[in-house]
Amino acid sequence: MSQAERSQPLLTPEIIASHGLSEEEYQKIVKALGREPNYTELGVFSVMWSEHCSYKSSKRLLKLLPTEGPAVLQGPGENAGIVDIGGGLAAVFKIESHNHPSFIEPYQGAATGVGGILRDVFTMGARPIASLNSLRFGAFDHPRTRYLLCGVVAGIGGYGNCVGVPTLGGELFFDECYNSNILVNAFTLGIAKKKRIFRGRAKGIGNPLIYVGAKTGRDGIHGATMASEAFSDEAEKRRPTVQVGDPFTEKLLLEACLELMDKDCLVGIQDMGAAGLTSSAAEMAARGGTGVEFELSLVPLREKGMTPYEILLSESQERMLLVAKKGSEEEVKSIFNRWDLDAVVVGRVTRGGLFRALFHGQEVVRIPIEALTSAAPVYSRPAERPEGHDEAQKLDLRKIQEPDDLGAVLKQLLDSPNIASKEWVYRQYDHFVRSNTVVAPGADAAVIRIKGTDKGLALTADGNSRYCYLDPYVGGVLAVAEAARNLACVGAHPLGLSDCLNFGSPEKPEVMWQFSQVVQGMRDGCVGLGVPVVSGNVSFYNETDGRPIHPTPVVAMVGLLPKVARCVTPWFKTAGDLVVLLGRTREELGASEYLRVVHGLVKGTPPWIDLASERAVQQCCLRAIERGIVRSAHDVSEGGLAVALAECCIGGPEKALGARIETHEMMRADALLFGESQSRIIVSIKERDLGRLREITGKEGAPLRVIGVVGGTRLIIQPVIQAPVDELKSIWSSSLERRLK
Amino acid sequence: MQLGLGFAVRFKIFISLKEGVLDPQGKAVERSLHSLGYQEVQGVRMGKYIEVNLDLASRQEAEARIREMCERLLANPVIEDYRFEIEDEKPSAASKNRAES
Amino acid sequence: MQLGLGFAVRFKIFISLKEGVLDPQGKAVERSLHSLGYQEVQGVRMGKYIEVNLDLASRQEAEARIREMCERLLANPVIEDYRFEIEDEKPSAASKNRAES
Amino acid sequence: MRWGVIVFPGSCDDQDVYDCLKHVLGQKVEFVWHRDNLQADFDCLVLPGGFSYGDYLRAGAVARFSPIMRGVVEYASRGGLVVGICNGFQILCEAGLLPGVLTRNASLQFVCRHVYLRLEETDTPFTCAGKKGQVLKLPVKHGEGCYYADPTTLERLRQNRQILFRYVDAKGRTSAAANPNGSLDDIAGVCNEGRNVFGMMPHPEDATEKILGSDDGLKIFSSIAAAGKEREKGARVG
Ligand SMILES: Nc1ncnc2c1ncn2[C@@H]1O[C@H](COP(=O)(O)OP(=O)(O)O)[C@@H](O)[C@H]1O
Ligand SMILES: [Mg+2]
Repeated sequence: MSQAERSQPLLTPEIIASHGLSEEEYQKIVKALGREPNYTELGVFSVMWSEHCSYKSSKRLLKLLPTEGPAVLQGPGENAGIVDIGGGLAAVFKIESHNHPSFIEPYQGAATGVGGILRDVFTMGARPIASLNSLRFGAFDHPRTRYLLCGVVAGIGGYGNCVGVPTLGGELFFDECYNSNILVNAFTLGIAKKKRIFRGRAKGIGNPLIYVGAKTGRDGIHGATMASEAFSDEAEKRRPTVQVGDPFTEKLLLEACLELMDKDCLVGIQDMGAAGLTSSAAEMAARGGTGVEFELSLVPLREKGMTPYEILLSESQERMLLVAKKGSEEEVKSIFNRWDLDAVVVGRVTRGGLFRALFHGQEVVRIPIEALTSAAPVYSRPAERPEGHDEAQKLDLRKIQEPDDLGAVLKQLLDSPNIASKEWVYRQYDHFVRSNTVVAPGADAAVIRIKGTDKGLALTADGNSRYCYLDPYVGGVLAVAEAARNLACVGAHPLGLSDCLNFGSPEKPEVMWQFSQVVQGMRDGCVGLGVPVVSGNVSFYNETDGRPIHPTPVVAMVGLLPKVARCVTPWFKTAGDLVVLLGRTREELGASEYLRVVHGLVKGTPPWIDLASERAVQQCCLRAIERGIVRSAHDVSEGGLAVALAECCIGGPEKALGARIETHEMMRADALLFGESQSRIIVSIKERDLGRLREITGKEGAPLRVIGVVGGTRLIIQPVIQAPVDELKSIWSSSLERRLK
Repeated sequence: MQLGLGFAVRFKIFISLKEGVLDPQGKAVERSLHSLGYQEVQGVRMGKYIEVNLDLASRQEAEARIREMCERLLANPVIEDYRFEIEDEKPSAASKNRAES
Repeated sequence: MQLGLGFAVRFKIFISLKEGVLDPQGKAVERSLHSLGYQEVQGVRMGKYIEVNLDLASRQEAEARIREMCERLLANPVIEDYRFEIEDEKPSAASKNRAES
Repeated sequence: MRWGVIVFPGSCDDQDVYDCLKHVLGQKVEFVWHRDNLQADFDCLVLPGGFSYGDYLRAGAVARFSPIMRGVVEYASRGGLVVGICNGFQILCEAGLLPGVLTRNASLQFVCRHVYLRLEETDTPFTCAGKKGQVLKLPVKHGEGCYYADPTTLERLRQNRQILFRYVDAKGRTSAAANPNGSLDDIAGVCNEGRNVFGMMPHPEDATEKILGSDDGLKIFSSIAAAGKEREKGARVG
């Protein structure tokens, strides 16, 4: 028996099931091949047809999202999306989840998540210049939360800092629905020359396939969970389920790839992410309309005795697959060797659309590319509104007693980890490297300049899963609206977004219902605000103790500032400035942080939104910033008006500034202060600019109300709150650290 | 410092990465040793070395406690193995001298 | 893997902070151990543990080389001490099995 | 004046230094590859921040053996100006060109934030354009920036006035809160006895334009440029 045959055990129903394939799917494979697959082929199908690679449960619904717009150069379907930012430059970006690995080993899981998204971006010819991270953890007092939080944050910093890409913002939210299933979504943006964009395409029959980067080990092979007879216990033990990140190698890979991209030898390139060599080769061949052929014994290995199955399915990090022009092999190698990296020809592009892998000359895999990609199963899974939903949405405000001391409530909210300053997190991330950072983390959106131009880019990540749980459609709309609003607050016009959709099991009808509602909401939000989706990622099977997490779409949006020097930050600047509220406050308390923190309730419906009003408010803010009359701008989000005002006073890097506010809305004081009505922005302006601001709001049709004046050492909201800003600041800024001591 | 209960020793604990787990640190050190001319070096693996003083009633108890500490805190069972040794066995006083606080 | 020259062994190297040099990591670990209920632990010091395979003509030569590596690269003499041990002494073949590449 | 910015594998702030020298200060600047030999005619060499060789063993420990470092040592011994920023500082200490060592931050966490520095000495090429006691605002971003030297060395540093920067608050006073990493004696930057080699943990190159939140970093680069000019003049005369 040859070495290749020895590693091909016979398939049993158990082996098939343990590969996550249904009987029906297996029959489909047999049909596509015209024969039974061998063990290695089964492995290849199982990863390519997995939810993660094939999007089989989400594909149909994702088609609803608008993906076109004037700035879009590349929509979904490539390694990352691309938008035009003018001047011959393009912004390349994507968000991706790394939830399960981060739960198993928080540091390495989060670190390798960052590594993966960086590769998705530089594989397209872009130099990464900014990252974001969106994090969800269980209840703060859950025994594992602290360990997971510390590990994840250290891992994100450990990787991103070492590669030299600044991490400029993100989200951090705690809710018990994430107790055993945290979410770690990582986003990266890079800048490329429009003319030098690379895609994952295997073209040119006979062109070499070149493997570059780290050696292949047994990391992350799906089979780790599999109780197959194929491997002795010993072999199983040698397969770690956790991948360890090597940011130094990533940095070398990044520099070497960018150097290579400046030359004229590259045809296509793709990182080896999930499903490793298999999916990168198959996807490149599918896009190129070609086939691929490998000699697996040429793949650089870290460990002895690896089987073809393991080599094809390994998810070792920091590796890329290139298609180079025939004859340029030596040039490619010399560039990679200069950076101390392996570059090995492991195969070539072929005619005929076959995925062929040889091992020491013997064929071990022979599958039509089509069968792996376009012919992968697609499902319309049943969707059903969950039974208890009406009950959850019911909220009788009359039964909720208004607290006596609203000042104490404000302090309680500022102390809530969901609202408190996230400085403990972003202090661990390098946010200066590359010397572009104009607005560092802590504002509504981060702003970087584009060197060599007057322009800037703004970045934000948003998504409130409590809203989505209580009304997934509205939650989807609000995620898009809030992201766009955060961009408006710094003065940026949205160009496009990347979304990460984190949900429970798609095999549960109520999860599919949530998913379809969220996607429809996001679609309407995107259409209403004119923002296309250019890339994204779906993560299903996020369940905690058998119960799905709250539906959690994360929207990472990128905007352009024509003049970066005009950008605005959220905090008050000078005593005497007027405080103005754009937008309207309604008596809405459903789904609010206030209800949860003060009354222990997750109930009601999320705040109402009307996209025309939302758009009007955002336009006003943008216009006013363009005219240079806005001294500060901050949107009202979790915690409502009172929290937003407090953040304007205390959120800045300099000394806190007070304000004196008077509002005369006819409604419950708690709703007025802590309700989360949407489409509201607090701006501060010089008194003499009020007329000009009114002109703008009048034209755009947005409500404007002067609510107070900046100054003093206290935040006074007449007649119910009077608090020294220093005290508010100390509560808000020390909350996380105090809890983590 | 606690009162001596009889069995006071210094433990040495070694934490190393499980076989098969990528060890970027070890790899980097190995490469650097090679470039410094130590070609004869192979298979470099980096780990942690922890010394602790323990003061308990018996050796069995001390070992059991150390094992527990390793599993709960000192080693990350997902990617690391641990091992420990007793430095020496002297009466409490000796160990007290070596302790820091 | 290099050709065996006769004396092939695995060395274990321990790098620890010099006495008197602050060890915030050791302190932090000690604090966590205390808060987990291991009050009996004192004087925690954190160091590095490095394993390497060496293949040289003699034990003396191997030791001399290891000492050099420690002094030149592996330890920083301003703050660190080092120590090493031979894991076991077997013919080259044994050590080859253990090597990774 | 001709500047060289050394690129080690894993350098991250090399481009930042290059950009500010070239575009903000209009200097002549080139990258120098770690594996190359050093050409003699640079007026100042910068070892930038980053994670050379991943900093996997100790920060700077591996980079100091890069081929270029032989040239750097020799260049420094001839009186050439050498600046190490962050990782560059760590490398210079490991290489023995500067006294002491940079260890893990007392917080055990990476720290990224703006800090204030007090300029302690002005009779060096790196600080000559500043005023004694002047406070600069610069970012730090490092995990191993806690400066340590044994008591004798520390005493010598003080006596020779080799401590060029200390961490302070906005008003120029030292305090535990103002020290981001637990450095001994609040040390943020030191020079050698010959006053031609200098290392600091904060990043002047990321604070060279108002739009980045501070342009105080220019003080250091323009000091060096001024000193370089003086030297050129001196060389011409002498
Ligand atoms: N995980 C994180 N990483 C980096 N920055 C974060 C993270 N979480 C929150 N931040 C930053 O903290 C600030 C406040 O976050 P958030 O309350 O979510 O803002 P908003 O409500 O405006 O979206 C933002 O600047 C954000 O980028
Ligand atoms: Mg906001």
